[in-house]
Amino acid sequence: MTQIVSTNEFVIKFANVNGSGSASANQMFAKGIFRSGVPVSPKNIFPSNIQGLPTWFEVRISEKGYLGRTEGVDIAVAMNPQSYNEDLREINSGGYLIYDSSWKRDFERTDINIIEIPLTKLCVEEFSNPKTRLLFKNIVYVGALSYLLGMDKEIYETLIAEQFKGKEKLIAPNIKALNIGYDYASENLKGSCEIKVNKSEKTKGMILTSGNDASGLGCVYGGATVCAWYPITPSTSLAEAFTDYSEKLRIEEETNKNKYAIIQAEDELAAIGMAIGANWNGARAFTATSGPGISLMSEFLGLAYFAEVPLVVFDIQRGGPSTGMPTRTQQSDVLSCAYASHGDTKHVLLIPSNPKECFEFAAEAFDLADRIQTPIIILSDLDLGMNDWSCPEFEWDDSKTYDKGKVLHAKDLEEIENFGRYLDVDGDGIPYRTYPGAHSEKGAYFTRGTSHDEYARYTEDGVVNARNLSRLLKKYQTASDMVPGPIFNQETNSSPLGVIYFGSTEASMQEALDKLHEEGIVLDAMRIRAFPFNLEVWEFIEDHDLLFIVEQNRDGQMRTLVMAEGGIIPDKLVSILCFDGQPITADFISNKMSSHITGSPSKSASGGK
Amino acid sequence: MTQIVSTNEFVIKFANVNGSGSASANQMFAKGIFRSGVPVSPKNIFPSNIQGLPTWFEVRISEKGYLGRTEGVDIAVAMNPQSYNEDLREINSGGYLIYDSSWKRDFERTDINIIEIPLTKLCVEEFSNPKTRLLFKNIVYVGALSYLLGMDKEIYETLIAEQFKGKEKLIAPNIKALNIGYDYASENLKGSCEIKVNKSEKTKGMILTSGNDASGLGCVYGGATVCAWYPITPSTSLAEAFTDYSEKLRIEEETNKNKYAIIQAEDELAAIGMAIGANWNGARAFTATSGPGISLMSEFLGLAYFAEVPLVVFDIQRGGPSTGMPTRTQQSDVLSCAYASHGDTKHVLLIPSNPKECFEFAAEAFDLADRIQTPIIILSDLDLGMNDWSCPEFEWDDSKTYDKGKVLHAKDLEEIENFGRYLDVDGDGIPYRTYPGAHSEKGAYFTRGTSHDEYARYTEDGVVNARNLSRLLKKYQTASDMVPGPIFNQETNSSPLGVIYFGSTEASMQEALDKLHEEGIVLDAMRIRAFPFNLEVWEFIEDHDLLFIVEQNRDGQMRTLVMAEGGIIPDKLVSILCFDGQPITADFISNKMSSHITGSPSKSASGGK
Amino acid sequence: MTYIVKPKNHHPDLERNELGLTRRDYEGSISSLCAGCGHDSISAAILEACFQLNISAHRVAKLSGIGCSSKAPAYFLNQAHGFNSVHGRMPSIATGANLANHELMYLGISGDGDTASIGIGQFVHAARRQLNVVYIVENNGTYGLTKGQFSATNDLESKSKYGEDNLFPPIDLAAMAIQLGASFVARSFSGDKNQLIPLLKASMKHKGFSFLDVISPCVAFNNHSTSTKSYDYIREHNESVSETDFVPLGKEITASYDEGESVQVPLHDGSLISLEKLSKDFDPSNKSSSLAKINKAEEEGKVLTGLLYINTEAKDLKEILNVVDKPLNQLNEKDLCPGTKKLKEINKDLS
Amino acid sequence: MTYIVKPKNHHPDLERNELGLTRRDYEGSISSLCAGCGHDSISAAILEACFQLNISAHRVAKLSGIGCSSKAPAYFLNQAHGFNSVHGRMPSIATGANLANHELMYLGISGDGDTASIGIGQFVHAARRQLNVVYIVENNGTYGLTKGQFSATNDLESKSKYGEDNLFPPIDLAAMAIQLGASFVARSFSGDKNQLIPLLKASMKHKGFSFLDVISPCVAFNNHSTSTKSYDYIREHNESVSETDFVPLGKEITASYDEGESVQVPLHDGSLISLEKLSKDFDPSNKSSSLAKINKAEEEGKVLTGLLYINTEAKDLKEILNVVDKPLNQLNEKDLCPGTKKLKEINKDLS
Ligand SMILES: Cc1ncc(C[n+]2csc(CCOP(=O)(O)OP(=O)(O)O)c2C)c(N)n1
Ligand SMILES: Cc1ncc(C[n+]2csc(CCOP(=O)(O)OP(=O)(O)O)c2C)c(N)n1
Ligand code: SF4
Ligand code: SF4
Ligand SMILES: [Mg+2]
Ligand SMILES: [Mg+2]
Repeated sequence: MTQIVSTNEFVIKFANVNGSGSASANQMFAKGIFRSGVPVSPKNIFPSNIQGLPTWFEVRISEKGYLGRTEGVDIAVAMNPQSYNEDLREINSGGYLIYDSSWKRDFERTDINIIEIPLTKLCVEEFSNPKTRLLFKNIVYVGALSYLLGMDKEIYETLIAEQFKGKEKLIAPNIKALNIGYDYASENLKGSCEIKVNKSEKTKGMILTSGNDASGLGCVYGGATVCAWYPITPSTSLAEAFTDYSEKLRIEEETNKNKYAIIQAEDELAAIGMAIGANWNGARAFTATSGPGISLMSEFLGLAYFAEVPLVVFDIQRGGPSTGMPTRTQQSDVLSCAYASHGDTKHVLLIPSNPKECFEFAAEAFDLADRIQTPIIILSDLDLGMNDWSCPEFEWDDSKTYDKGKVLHAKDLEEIENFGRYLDVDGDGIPYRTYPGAHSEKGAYFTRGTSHDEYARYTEDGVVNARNLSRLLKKYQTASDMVPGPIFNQETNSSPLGVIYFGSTEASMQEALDKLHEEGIVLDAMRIRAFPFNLEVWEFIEDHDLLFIVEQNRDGQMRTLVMAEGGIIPDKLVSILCFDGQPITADFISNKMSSHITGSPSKSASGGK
Repeated sequence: MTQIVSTNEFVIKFANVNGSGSASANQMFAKGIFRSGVPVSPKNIFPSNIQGLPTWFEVRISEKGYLGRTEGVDIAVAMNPQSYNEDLREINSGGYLIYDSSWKRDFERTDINIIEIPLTKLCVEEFSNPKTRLLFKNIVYVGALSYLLGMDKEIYETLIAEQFKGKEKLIAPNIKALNIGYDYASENLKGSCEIKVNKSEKTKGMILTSGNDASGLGCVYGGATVCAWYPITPSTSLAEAFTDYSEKLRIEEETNKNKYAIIQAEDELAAIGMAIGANWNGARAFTATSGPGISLMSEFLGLAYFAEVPLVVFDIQRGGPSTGMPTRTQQSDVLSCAYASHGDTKHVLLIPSNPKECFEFAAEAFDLADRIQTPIIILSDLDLGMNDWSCPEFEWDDSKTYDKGKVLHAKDLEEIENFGRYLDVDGDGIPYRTYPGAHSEKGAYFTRGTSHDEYARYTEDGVVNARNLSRLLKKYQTASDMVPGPIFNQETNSSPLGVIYFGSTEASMQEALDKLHEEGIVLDAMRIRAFPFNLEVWEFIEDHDLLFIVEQNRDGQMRTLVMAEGGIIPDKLVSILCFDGQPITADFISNKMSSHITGSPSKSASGGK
Repeated sequence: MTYIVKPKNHHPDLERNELGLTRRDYEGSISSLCAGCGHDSISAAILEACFQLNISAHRVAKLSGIGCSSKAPAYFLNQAHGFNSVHGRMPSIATGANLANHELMYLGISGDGDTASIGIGQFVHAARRQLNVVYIVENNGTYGLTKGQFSATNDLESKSKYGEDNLFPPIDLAAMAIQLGASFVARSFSGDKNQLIPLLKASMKHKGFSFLDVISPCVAFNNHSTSTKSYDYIREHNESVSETDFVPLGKEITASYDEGESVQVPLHDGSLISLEKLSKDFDPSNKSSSLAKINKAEEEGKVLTGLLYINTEAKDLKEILNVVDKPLNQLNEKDLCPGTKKLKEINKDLS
Repeated sequence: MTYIVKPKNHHPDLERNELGLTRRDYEGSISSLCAGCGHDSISAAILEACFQLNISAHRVAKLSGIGCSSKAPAYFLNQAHGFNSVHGRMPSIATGANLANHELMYLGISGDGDTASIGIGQFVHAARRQLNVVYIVENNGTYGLTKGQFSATNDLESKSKYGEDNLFPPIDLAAMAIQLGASFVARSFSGDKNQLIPLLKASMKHKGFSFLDVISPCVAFNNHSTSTKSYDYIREHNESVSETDFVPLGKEITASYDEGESVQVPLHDGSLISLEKLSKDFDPSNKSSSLAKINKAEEEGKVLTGLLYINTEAKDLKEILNVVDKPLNQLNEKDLCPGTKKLKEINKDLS
């Protein structure tokens, strides 16, 4: 029997039953690898269900830093008889299957290595309470894995101690469970696994966290004080992270009161309305949602655009359309966010690619919203938002002050003859605003979604309104200089071919480029980080003869944006589209590009695999 | 003093106070011209207010059939001192100003002819009730005009008799008012107006009606039985027309019961939900709304798209974004309708250009919705929807039967082994459906917005879902062959230059083309009537070197659609954009095109005038 | 619309309140509502209440949805910021605004269409959350701005201007507010300044969700079948032309009657509305008895007015959420940003 | 989830009703809800009621929004069409469906999140319009499917699985429905089949808006602070790991008690809920007294169950709208299209 032999480069996939407490254990497993110094990317593939359906947890371990999803599994920890067949199929030849051999069984494949651990039996012997037993089974296999992979068991003991800090009586039984697994493996499974984790230094300066946690923290750092939200997967954990971090970091010491207000609204329409009301009143406020929420929020997005109220909205994209695949990932709200709402509207999008950027863009978004006086939509997705990513540590500059944009306070108003809320005083399309209550005689105005003149007065004069609409376009132009520019994978361009990508696709892109490089294909790559596109984006496109646009949606939505906004020749832009709800893989990208370049006639390499 | 001399070609504009009953009188005036055999296009320019604000009623009279709006007024009937200055400015040199000289005043312009009629005084003398007096003042000036324009007064007497049929006691005082005006003018104003209406035959075979009335009637003919709506200008009158026509045409004789159900819903979300529920259950149902409603309906539009429920939605566009200019016209919901809802969605749009098409497309939409099993959005606008247009008579073929699409009834089900709601049996992407209650053992399925397989079963298998999404694209492709094709202004193309237009812009297009022709510029013109675009559209674009796209919005939304869907080289497509809320004029179009062709460097001739 | 001449509220212009301000200082832009619209009377009453309470106009925020009623905030307190938002969503705007700065007074103005139909969800939840707002529904039983469709508060038996029957029973917003736990619930009539102004003042002083259902006749579209002769002609005239675009100039309808009394007030079209004022000895602190009284009056075809329910103990939203006293919109990076040191700790926790 | 083995409802499989059908013929797909979820008990009760009433499953349409509760319709009556629509919007789907074909029976299944928050507006208006639907809220006080946030029906003092306090008072949907004029309003408990099945049968027979508020414990997230020891360990364990992803396997909670009686039912986590069944002599035809009784029980911390209100006289929506008796979806061009002749007349009118 061949055995896959590998150190610090492999994929392990846990197959569990939803609601059995496995995600925590699996996450701890991944964290242990990270603590060993090896970058990991754990991905929780869960059903839209609470208990009983199959759920998977896929962990890619890569010292090289290739952290995108990849097809094929090296080690399968198959804890769910429901999905045995499926799980078995995915294992690479020479790979390993670990299962609960309390109930022994035969597996059809002969090209893989079966590792048997009688998990239930081990637990029955050691834990009397049948309810807790289920929970510990998960820790037992973590213990066994730590032996099989040649890891330092202490790392997990430390992790358990950290996790149950404050609830110390839970530590001992968990460590016991860990040891049961470890000991069983060391006694029975010596030499049965040739995949190893060796200590490394690659995670130095790195953290393991999710995009949503990072965004929630970014909102705290960015000075958000009001969060109004409505639960929806996969955005819920963002509001929860903001709540948790606020509870830790934002309590007024003297009074024990909150320097923030969080409301679980009655729906998405109310959530965004609250965020708009608060921003209008000078606080920094946001909401977080996913696709269905964006649809419901579109009327209010148009109001905020037209009345020029700052606003931050997180759209953690999931599989659409409609309720779609609520627990799967996609990048399919690009168009509906960019042009949200009826009438001529354009919104500012920020598109982070990793938790560090989630943190930074979240904080930055509030400055941008205040400066541009418009909604800023942060487009993340389920993969980035809910999964833990290995990424560089968060950074902050303590000298940074919040830029609240063009706000006139009482003093400023004293000096102004003629305040006009929508006057383009500076020629950049961005007017000045005042907060309610600022001054007893000056600066009050009427905010409205109806057509208005420079002084915020209602008008039905179409020419005046058209002037205002044109100023909004100018403002949008100004915005393109303020938003984060693109990131290039190369220092200087060296190919007539380019590839454009964005968001969570980053995880697979470098690997794809390297693969192509091995085939002798060199491409320049640009990661778009914001809409409206700035000059660098257009220059990159200008500089290349043919560009791929890699997107995790069906309709090539970013390509549409690029074409529509830039007047780009469509033939120049070739779509690479993945929309099966799984994070896109390097193989998928490189195969599609390579076959296009080396002669496939299809212009659009779409498909859900 | 020069006097404009013209017969059957002029513009008359009434300036009134809102809520004074003038619109009815002005409409009657226009109808009188129509009855004289001369095509008219009356446009009601009303404020978003019920009483007291200025309101205008502009009537273009054109035997040539140029019925688009045009700048400049030949006769101003200035009944509102609030707007005297504005009204005065617009009069063409040599034109006429008619005003209520009960209160005499001087007007600054010396190049126009002032016609004085002491309307209030005349009314005070004849009508004792001060409340009704206000109403009759309007009829009095209609009477005076009929003399001044040399019209047959009897036409108006007939119109009054028709209008007050069933309320005969109202006829006499109205006719009295008419005569007061007529007689005063004949006695005092002989020869003071050189603009005349001569009887003609040009309105033979024509009707004078609004797009919304026609659409409402189209829904009756198309077999709609359920209408759920929420009031919003300018769509309200569509639901009202459906109500009125249904009350007249759809009562079951024996029982006096309604063969229809109309619900004023609590909001737009409920309205579209009801329409979806009814269509799902096999009735033909629709809703009518405007921009803000479309925004609110986007979540449900995505559901109907993805669950493949037939649905007809009218979007009578008004000035956006947000609440915008609720009583002004625009074509600015093109993108938000075409791509409504999060995720990858594409909707079918029908775009009528005149009331006859409104009637036909409304009826046709229900067949299309049932055949394609998807939402059909009919994009009209305020100008087309609420104003009366001179257009060809409605036609209907009594042999026409409703095409309910691929529906399996009890009998069909008996013969089917394996019903799969989303199976692509015919290879056109369109599956078969069943109505609830059809069969006791077969055909039941679960409709849902979550990902599903061919048998409507919930699935979280991304590949299965991607297959379904791809089938939806195929279905969309099929749809492009079913929707109405474009209309060409020429029999064969004869120019390298083309112009693309749609919707209510038709009214001004032929006039613009003729003007350009006079300048020696020949263009081929194509009117788009539906999205997805069919082959003829692409061929026309292919066949021309440069194409203008004329749109009544700021962002060139149709141009974006054409580019995104067809891969058209952007440089080929030049936007002509009018977004000041007034219907686009022939002058605007021809000037922009001509200056682009003869050398202006600007690629996009945008502007709100 | 009261064009050019703004009706003076029959008070000597020069009287000054404790802030040294005259009533003029509380005025807004010229109203564009129909002459005689009840909404204008309510605006006048709000102006008067603010004047009497010595409120600084700029410390008020006026919030509304869409409708004739929702335009009204433009016609009083020019020195106050206003936000005419989208249809039915004023409560959420008010919630966010209040959380950002609880020190202003929030006046939410809505219509019966705006609140009872499209906005009923936000109304329910703002009441439940005890949002500190004075929430006024200018209730005319119709959709004024969109020309006279029935609203969900319209009486079952009434007819529209177009002669159609209203088929559905009215929603009693006051009863709903009480059932939902709003801590101040009152009903009044736009033309009864003697009752309305004191109720407005009380609501402005009350902390928590203060709801006022103010019956406010619509000149243009509230046209019951029982109309008196005088209007018949115009109505008939209007019904038989294609555009029902005539709005007779109306006068403000007033009513003045004592506590415990009933009165029948003729509306613009001559129809009657029966108002019954709660008697002095009514105890408005018991939910069930308030509800019973409201429902009983309704069964009798009467509209009960007065302070229907009050609970002075309730915490408001800001207190419930335990928010700091300094308005959130005044906190800066020093107050809010945890800084590098904390971030390093967080990095450590995550590694 | 009850994987593989579907619990048999403790009845002999072979009993047949008047249609000759067994209970099996009324089953649905295998439930994917948590083992012991109250919603599954309600599904079983619905199945039983349909069986007993000899209802043809295919003449039922099952409509729902989004949530665990809204998934439930997939787990009974496989022969009935179902429509799992979008969150909070089932009532509008039901309205349209009903208008298209009033001959089917409409079962609307919703959750407390689905109805009391995002869907409250549609609930209010469906009730007001007397839509002929059996509207069941499977009320667990939480957002099950999104993992345990509070719903608007949750008790004021309760805590979430994550230890947070619920800060806002509950909305009593039954009281609201009564106030809004719903013609059948009842409350029950998922585990009390003796009460629930008869109430379901009555509601299915009732014409008009029939509302059932069914308390339905959530195994996974309904975790009160008063929990008994036995669950402590798991809860603590769960709270201290990053993913609260453990759901203990629960058993169906049942309760059986007589009319006029009170009973305390322990929930999955050991906390108690106090149910009080209306006595036999309660007269459910008076709105005010029903409301008073509900509110009084609530003040006492009790949940009143039984038939709370009924009005057998009310017309339903189809009758109110005077719609023909033949279902609209069965009318064809002959019934509906006025034809060329009429069109010519119309053309004449317009020229
Ligand atoms: C989303 C949306 N739907 C519909 C409308 C159209 N609309 C404007 S005002 C109004 C009704 C207003 O009624 P009400 O709140 O009672 O105010 P009133 O005019 O009677 O004072 C409607 C439906 C809108 N502006 N926005
Ligand atoms: C528009 C929209 N917002 C949010 C969600 C996410 N969501 C799914 S179920 C649910 C709550 C369900 O709660 P409830 O109705 O009480 O059902 P339960 O699961 O408790 O039975 C939410 C918020 C969604 N699907 N759609
Ligand atoms: S239409 Fe009615 S509500 Fe609107 S301003 Fe006129 S009277 Fe007032
Ligand atoms: S989470 Fe709660 S409501 Fe959902 S299935 Fe589990 S027990 Fe039932
Ligand atoms: Mg109203
Ligand atoms: Mg629930």
